[in-house]
Amino acid sequence: MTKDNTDKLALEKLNQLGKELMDQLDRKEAPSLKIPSRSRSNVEFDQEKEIIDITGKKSTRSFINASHVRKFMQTLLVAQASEEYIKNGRTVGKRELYYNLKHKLTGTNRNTWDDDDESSAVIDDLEAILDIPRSQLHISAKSRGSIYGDITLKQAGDEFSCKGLGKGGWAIPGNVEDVEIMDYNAERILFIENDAMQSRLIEEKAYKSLNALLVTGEGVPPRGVRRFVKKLSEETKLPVIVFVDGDPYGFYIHSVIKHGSMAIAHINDRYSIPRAKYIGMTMDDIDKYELHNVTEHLDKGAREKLKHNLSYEWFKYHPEWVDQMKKMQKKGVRIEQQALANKSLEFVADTYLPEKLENEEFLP
Amino acid sequence: MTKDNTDKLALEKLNQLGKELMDQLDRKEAPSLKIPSRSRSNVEFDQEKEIIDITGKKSTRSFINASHVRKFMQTLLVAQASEEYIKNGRTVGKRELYYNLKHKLTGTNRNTWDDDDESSAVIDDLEAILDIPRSQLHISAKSRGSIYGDITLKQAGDEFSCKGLGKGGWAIPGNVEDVEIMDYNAERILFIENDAMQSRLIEEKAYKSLNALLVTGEGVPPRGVRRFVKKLSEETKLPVIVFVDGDPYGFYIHSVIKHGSMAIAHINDRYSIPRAKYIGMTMDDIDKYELHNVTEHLDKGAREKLKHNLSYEWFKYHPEWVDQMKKMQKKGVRIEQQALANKSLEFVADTYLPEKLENEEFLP
Amino acid sequence: MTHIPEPQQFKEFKEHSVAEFFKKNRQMLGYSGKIKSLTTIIHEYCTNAIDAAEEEGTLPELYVEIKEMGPEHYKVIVEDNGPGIPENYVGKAFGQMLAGTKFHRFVQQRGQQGIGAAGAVMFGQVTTGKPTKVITSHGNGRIFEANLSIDVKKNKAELKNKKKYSGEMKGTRLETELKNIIYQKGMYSPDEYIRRTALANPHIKITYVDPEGATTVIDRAINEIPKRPKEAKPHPSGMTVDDLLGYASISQSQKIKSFLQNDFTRISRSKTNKIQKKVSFDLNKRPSSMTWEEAEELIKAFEEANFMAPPTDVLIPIGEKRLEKAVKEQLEPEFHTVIERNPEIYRGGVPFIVEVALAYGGKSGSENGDDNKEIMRFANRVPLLFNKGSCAVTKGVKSIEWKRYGVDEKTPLTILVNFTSIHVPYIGAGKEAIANEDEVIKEMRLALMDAARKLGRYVKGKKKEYKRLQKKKTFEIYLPEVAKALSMITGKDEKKTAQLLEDIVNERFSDLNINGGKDD
Amino acid sequence: MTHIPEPQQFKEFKEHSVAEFFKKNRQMLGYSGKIKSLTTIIHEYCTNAIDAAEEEGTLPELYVEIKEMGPEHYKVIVEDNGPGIPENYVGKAFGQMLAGTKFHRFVQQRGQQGIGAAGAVMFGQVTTGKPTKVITSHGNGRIFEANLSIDVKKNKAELKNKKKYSGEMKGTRLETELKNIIYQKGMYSPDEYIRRTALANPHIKITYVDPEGATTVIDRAINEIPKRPKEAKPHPSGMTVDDLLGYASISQSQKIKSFLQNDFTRISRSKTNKIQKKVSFDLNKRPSSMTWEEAEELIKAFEEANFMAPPTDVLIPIGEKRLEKAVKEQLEPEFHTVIERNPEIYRGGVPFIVEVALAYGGKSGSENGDDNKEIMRFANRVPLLFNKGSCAVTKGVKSIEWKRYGVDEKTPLTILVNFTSIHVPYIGAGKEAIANEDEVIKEMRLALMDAARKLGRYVKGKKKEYKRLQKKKTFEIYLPEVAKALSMITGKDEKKTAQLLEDIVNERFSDLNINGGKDD
Repeated sequence: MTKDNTDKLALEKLNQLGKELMDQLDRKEAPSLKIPSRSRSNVEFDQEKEIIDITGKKSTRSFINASHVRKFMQTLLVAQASEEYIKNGRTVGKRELYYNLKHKLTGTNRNTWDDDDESSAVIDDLEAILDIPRSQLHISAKSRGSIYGDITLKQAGDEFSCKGLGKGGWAIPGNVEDVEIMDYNAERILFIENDAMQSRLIEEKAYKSLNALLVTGEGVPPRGVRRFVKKLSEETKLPVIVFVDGDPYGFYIHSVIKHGSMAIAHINDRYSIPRAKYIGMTMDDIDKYELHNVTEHLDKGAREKLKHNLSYEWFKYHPEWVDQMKKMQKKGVRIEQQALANKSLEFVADTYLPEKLENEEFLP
Repeated sequence: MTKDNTDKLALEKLNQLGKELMDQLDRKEAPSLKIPSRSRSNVEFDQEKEIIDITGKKSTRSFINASHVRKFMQTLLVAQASEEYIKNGRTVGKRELYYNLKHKLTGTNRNTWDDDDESSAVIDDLEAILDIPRSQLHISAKSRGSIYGDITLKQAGDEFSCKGLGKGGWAIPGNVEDVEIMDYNAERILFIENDAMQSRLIEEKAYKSLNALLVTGEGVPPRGVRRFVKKLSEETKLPVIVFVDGDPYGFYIHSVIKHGSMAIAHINDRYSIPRAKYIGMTMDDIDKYELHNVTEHLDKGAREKLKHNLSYEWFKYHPEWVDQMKKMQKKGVRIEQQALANKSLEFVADTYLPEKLENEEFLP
Repeated sequence: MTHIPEPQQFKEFKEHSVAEFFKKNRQMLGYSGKIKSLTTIIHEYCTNAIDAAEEEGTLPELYVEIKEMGPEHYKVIVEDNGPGIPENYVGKAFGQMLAGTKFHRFVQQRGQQGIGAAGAVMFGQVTTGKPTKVITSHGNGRIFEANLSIDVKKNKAELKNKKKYSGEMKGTRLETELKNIIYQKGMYSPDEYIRRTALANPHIKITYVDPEGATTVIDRAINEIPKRPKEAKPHPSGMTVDDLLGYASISQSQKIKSFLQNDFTRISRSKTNKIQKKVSFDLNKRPSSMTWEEAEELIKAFEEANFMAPPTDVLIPIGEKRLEKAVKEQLEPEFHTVIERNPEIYRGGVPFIVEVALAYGGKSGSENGDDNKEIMRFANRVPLLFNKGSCAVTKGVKSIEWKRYGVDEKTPLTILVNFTSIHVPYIGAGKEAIANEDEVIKEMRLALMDAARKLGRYVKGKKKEYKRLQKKKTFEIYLPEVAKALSMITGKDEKKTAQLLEDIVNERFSDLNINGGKDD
Repeated sequence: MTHIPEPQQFKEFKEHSVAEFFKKNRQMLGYSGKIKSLTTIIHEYCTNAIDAAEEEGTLPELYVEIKEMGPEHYKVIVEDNGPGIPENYVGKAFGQMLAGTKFHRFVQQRGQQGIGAAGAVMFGQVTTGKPTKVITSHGNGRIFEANLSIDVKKNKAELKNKKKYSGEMKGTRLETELKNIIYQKGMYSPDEYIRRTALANPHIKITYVDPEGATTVIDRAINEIPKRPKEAKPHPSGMTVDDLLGYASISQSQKIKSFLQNDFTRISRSKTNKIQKKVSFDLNKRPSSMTWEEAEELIKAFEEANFMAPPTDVLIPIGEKRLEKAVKEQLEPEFHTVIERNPEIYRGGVPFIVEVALAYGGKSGSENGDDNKEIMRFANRVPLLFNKGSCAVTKGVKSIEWKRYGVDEKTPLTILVNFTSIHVPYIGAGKEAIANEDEVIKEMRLALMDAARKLGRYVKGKKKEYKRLQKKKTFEIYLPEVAKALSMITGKDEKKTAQLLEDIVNERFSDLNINGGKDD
């Protein structure tokens, strides 16, 4: 979808929302919003779509309920502001929105909100109500992460390549809705957990040898990066290969990329990439590549995370993941991407990734 | 200095170190290293150089001291590895180095190190011993932060511009020693605390209206960004203007950019920019721009940080800083960059920064 | 018969008196620590004084004075308005341990051991060498006065300087000098003891002169004397074989049947018949002929029978109304509640009643320490100040999850517990704490929980009315913002939108009573 | 004389016996709780039995048996090898409270109150209705046997079924049946009581048969009987006026001067002369004519004089060597230390000695609870199992900063404290805990700190030797890596570099004694 189209859709949805409320008022009814419930108990794994989704259960937020009215007002404030941002062609950060809309309520010492926990929750609600990602409401995510590879993009009138940028890449901004893909020359998107591993692969010119777009989200990828890769993968149809640490966090990151997260279950379909594949690190790599000496102890926090993983439906859905978790649990160790440096610095680019890519040695 | 020159210098220093140790051995002396002490008690503010420096006191690390021998070995391991990295033209991350050099000691179950706290400390020591930044030893910092603006750089054979990149910038890599500045068209470097503020200024095309290179380190800037700006400022002689939150952390970030940090006091002269100026946010901005409604409460952590700031020599050195801290303490509030959005989204780019830049309304 | 040589050591075989025992071990009577010793003596004398007046049916009036005589040297004076003591009983009443009217009787009293007063006299004697002055009169114009000391070895009183003279007086006055003690204000002081005595005994008038010469007069809150508890008969529940045989041996009854019906409470004729069916011997035999084994059978039969709870007239608690009045006047609380439980039985067939009062706000609570809760313990209306940690009351209070009832460390709360019984199971001869009998703790818990529930309802409900008034204001605060945003999104008129919203709010609160309406 | 009407209530005036008092308040004697009551009775009988044998000068030999008779029903048998009890004293010795040889004497003994044994007999009697069987003989071939019960109201013994017969026996055997008690293993059990008795009394042989029929024989670790403590004279320090007048009233001396020199310890002629100078009256007057005020002057003079510490022969502690032997044999510790302090005085001029043993490792320590420290408390060698929290020993132990001495919660440590005195200041008649007298706690602290310092040196020094041996290995481990890296940087030969480094290490450890060299 082009920028103009997404903006149009968003404006339509906002106007529809306003109309419904006004209709209620005209009928002398207290205006109320139907909000798809984002509570954990309403999150489930949709096996058909292969994403973490909400059940569709809705709660009502009414103007005339004393415990709702403040949030009701906040929801309308954000809706109205969003309409304005779209019309003015501006994108705001969460914190910026918080300040932009913060003011005293007439005749009181109360503010529209007191901290950005309040505004953040309302932004999520609005996403769920309208069923569009916040970026389409011109509210951007944290900008973090970068891409390096043979692809030409266009944004804000600029056309630019993401290769030939030395050892750095293009810093992925918080809003990528209006990024257009002009051209690319790659066979896959490699989604890399650690920025240092991306640096290694940039240094090894792996974008060329692996024919890959090298993306990192620097840890658990923020929404901006996820939305960017989602767009890339949808528009290029390239396979997405996830390369993370062989530990409960790495698998969790993969699960977020592939199936989405519980926190944004109401809008996961705009972020998750069900066909993403897991290339490594795996527990079997430890034996295969003789990495026993550079495993790390699975500490208490990691063991807890592992247990949580195993309790999720979408983990149980993949016997291969469960198998990895169990092996990890049994061995009591984890293995980081960079542990491959123990073989040699270039090992990851020369041997590990090419072998796995060629043999399609992936986990789902 | 060009890449080849820095590499040559580093290799010379490493060889000199090896020779001294071997000479001791030949004299039947236990080999030992003289390490400039990095302990807090040996950190002071050098008013002449205007940087946080170490006193020059040295401690001895001897092979034959049971509590030194492990670190002695680790220091030599890193020195030897660094020599190899330089020769092979590769740069490693800290964690990569950790894994690259981790192995069992012959005949034991002990490793060269057990966690990267050990390797990190030794890297710092080696910097201090050789008096060159780790990046010149081909050990890179965390890559974080980006630059946007009218400047053309060259790295790893690529020449590229940092403008025309849509809403993102160039992702600054962990090692910038070999970055060359080919051309630029700007009057100043604007060092911005928050990436969301950088995004705002990119969106407002402020690089053009303010004639500035827009750099963010996303919070407390990591070494990579600091080294990059240091290089930029040295080679272009452009003024460096720091734009941070008006809170104890913002001032602290400015102090780090300007005078360096205590943690790397042994090598601050390669990172700090004593002539950097502080543009905002200030306590006086609150009154001047009527931002009372969007100040935030100074919480316990911030008050502690403020007290710490006031205790530092390099804060006391600037009456203007002390004045700001005292006002903050008295008012009990802080003011974020993004609070300017309360006026209007474009206020920061249209009014706030241009006014201050024109009137040179800076703090030191 | 051969002569058996007596081992050497038996040459020194002696008998000695209970007074001698407690003189050597006076810490067992509460005389340990300089501050505690002073409060202990005040406690012993006041207990006796109140009992005396009440037994006669007189509204008690107490005069208590502590005079400083020198460093660590005081004189304690306690005077009551009771019946006075006959000259020939003065010695036994105050100068002989384990003698008196109290120990044998199965009736609720404050004192119960027959040790306390003599212990106090002895403490004065061994620290100052001086006797205790006793002045007593039946109110008939004749006054008897004497100096009383104790022959410790014999556990006998000695009266010297006896005088008889005419004068207006009714009651008994004791004056004892003491050394090695300290007067200090605070939670263990005589002052606090007096304060608490007044609280649990609103029918008593107390005049108290402290060592600094300050006089406090605490007037009666209630002008009627509490009913006298009836002399109880033991209750069959919890009886032991030894108790049963003991009662049987002194029974006037001819048959066990009548012994059971006459000498116990709550054993009816039909219960006796049921019991007969369960035992192997004839209940028509003489009580004194009952064997241990037969008594065991009876006890077993008792355990299987369901006896009614003991009658209430043998136990006279403070009473809900009196306690309420006292709490109100002394603590001026914002809220208070009083719970009086029904009588229960603990081991040995002893009946007891637990009363609890909670006072919230006003002068309630304590500011000592982290917790603002103040626990006031009473046994038969006598305040217990010491050995808090070992006391059943403390255990009961601690077993309650106060948080559930809206009470936290900061709640200004006074918790008053009065344990009323014919025999208080003190932990030691110093009568400082009630032993942790299961049945007792259970009753305390039930009473405390009941009271706490009421308090909880108050604490929680307090803000409801206020809240509803606030609620309407809340809507009015958010209304303009909602109207503005909604009109901007829809392009409708802001004023009209606001009016529609106002109508809805007014409709919603049309029933609001400004002076506190019902809650939704 | 006018007739004074006697108030009604005095009609019921009675005197009652100390036995009656403690029957009603048996919790004060330690009879509360089913588990505790059984241990209490074992404690009372064993205490008496050991005292009896030791006073005669016999190496004590004890037989203790607990037989299960039914649910909550046991028989306790304790037999000693003492001198036996003359027939005419049997009743008083076991069936009358506050009668006996112990209370009056100023001499160190295990028992001291004259209540314990009679209390045990009474507990048996009131729970089972059965008398206690006493069998005793002086070892002259004649045995006396009788069933003993107590007339509680009179506090007098009754002997029935008296028998005399011939036989081989020396000593006394008591057999008492008890109900409402439970035998349970653990830290409050008779088993633990016996174990600790043996530990503090290595000269005693004990045969113990538990209710499950298991027989434990603990043989003597030491074959000599401890010296008998001499009958003490009171020490002037800490004396009170009342004590002084009491001694004066029974003194044989003609003059106060000689009274002071003869009836007290550590008052010499020259001290007497100094005292004369400080008092206003003539010390040549008769002791019995001394007034309270004069006695006060004397006490004041005492306080200013510096008397020598009390003589050691009146207190017989376990003794360093004996205690050491017992600790070694019973706990098999890796390290132990024993501290015996010099005699000190607490209030009333009573001398006492504190002994402490610490045992580390082996069978030391306890695995109950979070802390592996085991505290064993003794008073005159008698184990104290109950009321730990109130005891001066516990307070002493807790006042030590154990961490400073390398002791943490995991250290397997047994702390044994024996308090030896002529009069143990028990907190209650149940003799469960030592009162928190300042002087006592101070001595305990000093002894414990001294012992802890020694333990600390051991715990810390233990690893030093081992460490030095490890150190050389450490260098050898890192050497190859250093050699390799250095040779690579410098381009020198790796083997040669390694050899140079080895030379340096060998030089450094040339003095190392492989079996544990000195530390650097």
